[in-house]
Amino acid sequence: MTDAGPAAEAPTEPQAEGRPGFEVRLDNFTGPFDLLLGLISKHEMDITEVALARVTDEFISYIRRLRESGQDWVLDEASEFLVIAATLLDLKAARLLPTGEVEDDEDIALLEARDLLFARLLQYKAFKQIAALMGRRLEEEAARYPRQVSLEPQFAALLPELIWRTSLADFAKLAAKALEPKAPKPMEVGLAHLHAPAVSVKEQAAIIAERLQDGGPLSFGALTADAADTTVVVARFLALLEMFRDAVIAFDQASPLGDLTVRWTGPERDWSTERLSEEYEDVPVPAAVPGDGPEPAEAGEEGHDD
Amino acid sequence: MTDGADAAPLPADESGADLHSLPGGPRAALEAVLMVIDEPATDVELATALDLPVAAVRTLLEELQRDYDGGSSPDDAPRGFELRSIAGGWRIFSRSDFADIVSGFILEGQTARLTQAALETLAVIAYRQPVSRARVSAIRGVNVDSVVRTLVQRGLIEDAGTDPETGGLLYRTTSYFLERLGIGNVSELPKLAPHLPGLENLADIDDSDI
Amino acid sequence: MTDGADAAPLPADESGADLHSLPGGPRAALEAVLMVIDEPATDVELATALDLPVAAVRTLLEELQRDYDGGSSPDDAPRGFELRSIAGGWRIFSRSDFADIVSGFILEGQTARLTQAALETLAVIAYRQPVSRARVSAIRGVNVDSVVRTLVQRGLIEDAGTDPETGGLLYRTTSYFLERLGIGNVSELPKLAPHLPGLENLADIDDSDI
Repeated sequence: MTDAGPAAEAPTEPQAEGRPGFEVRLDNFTGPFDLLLGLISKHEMDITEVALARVTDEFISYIRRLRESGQDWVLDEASEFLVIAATLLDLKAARLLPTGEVEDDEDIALLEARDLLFARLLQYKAFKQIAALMGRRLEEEAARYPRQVSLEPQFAALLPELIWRTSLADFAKLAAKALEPKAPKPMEVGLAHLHAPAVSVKEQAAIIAERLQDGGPLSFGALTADAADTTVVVARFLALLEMFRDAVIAFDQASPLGDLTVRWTGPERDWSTERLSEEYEDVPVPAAVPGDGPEPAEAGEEGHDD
Repeated sequence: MTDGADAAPLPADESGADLHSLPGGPRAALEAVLMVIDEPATDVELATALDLPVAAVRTLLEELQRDYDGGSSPDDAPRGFELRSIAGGWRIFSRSDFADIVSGFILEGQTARLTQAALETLAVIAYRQPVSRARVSAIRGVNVDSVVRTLVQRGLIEDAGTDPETGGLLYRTTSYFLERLGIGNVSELPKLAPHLPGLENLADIDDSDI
Repeated sequence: MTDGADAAPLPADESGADLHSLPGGPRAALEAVLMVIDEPATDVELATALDLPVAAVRTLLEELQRDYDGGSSPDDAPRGFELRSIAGGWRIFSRSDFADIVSGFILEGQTARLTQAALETLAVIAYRQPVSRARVSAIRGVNVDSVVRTLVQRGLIEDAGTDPETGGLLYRTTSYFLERLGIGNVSELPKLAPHLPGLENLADIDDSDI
């Protein structure tokens, strides 16, 4: 690990990565794995040795310090740190258990989490070492300059006459396309497999209205018995709230936690779902939840820290 | 060359014989071609240009290489340049001993150093290619979007289609990457295994984790 | 070299002595520079870079010239390249005896049409000129080095001095480009679509990304 030091301190180009603050606070650690490896090497521990308790404490205090510094750190990275911190905490807890006894699934899960963390750390360490090799190699190679001179005039003259078929308008189109500011590419979490069809609250409200007008009071269970999936159940629930707000239905509940019965109280025929707000978006949601005191207060404190 | 069909067909050996009649012969002809290339040329391309068998050209190339390195010179002094086979082709480079002197004359081409993060990302892509950003992120434990953009911009990695399963873009290293690293092929990268004590089946681990 | 200011000042001849300790000595150092420069270099420029007296460099240049012409080789065979002094500058060229072979090689695989990548790069340069390669790379999101070389070779763009800030070479379109496009002046290029940020604002957008 002795070679990690100089490599980490090697002068780097101005932060092309665009998030200098975060890296600087971490003394140039490029991520949680890097920080963990740094801590492990600081204590001269073998990475495969199960002696993570001390490292865990330091890692968590790093995170605390980050938090106290109160700056906006990038959410992705913060969550990465938290995932690792949580894993480490679990591991630390596991060390408090009687050793050598694997009793239940939870113990096994902990052991697996430990192995996974080690595996990922080892892999990261391997790539870090390779990256250092690669960096040295790139630097050595940069000392060699390839011959790439422009064509001598007599050879350039031999090139076939350029065929140019691009009109002025097409050329401008090309420029416009190339110069268009590119939106950062979205993270490539594949969403293609999540093709849940959108369920319209209004459509569901129409179905409910029809059933209540035709069949009299119905329980919530009966109203949702034919729902193909949870989204439909949710949509019908939201539709009921909407309709209640519009005062076309009433709820009856005989006893606490008993069956909820819904009955139609609106006009006979000319009620229309047009009166409902678009896709539930206008339903007023309580602006602040009074019970959630501690969190906003904490956020406020963070703001003052600097 | 494209007019060859119109002209009287030349017997293959006549062209070779022509070469021998020129001062310096095939060796000098090869040097002349090496003087005008601006990217590595394969031995097949060079053999086509000289109308010589590929094996003969390969021998000549190796002779030139030794010659420039000082092996065949009377006083054994190396030349200020060298002939190297990298990224699948041959090309002339200034000798690295003179980097300081040469750099004063070269305005462009020497790009800024890569950051630690960029190097690590490049290493993961080089060994796991073709690979998606999500996979690289998982291995490095951080988001790599902007680093990947930088690497593409610098021509070190490129698009390699989309992953049929996740639909994510895949990346691979370019021939420019090989050139910058001075190797002929990705398989010449140092082996990863010695850096991974006792974990031969890591691929299984990180795959399941994404 | 850059540490020179911190170190004790070196007498001019001592630096020359350093050169002698390198393999091949001053002659090889000179060759290294000559082999990779694109623009001819004067003997004064070369002498400054090598930290040698101009007269010594001139002698070395003449020695190299004879050497390449076969004068100092044991079998008197000339090399495939020659050192020529044109307009006061020195540069290595392929030997003219091999012009036929070299032109055959150059024409092989040459297309008369620009690739899509070349056209897009040209479009960016046309609308952003004068502009550096690094900037064009940043805008296009890919490395454009070889495409820019092609465009220069095709006479569509040319050198427009160096960027005072970064020191990078700047490029602009040529009158041949205007001719091919059928316009008399760059100002006749169509205005870009209104939804694009004004060209003057583009700097803010792509600069952050370089």
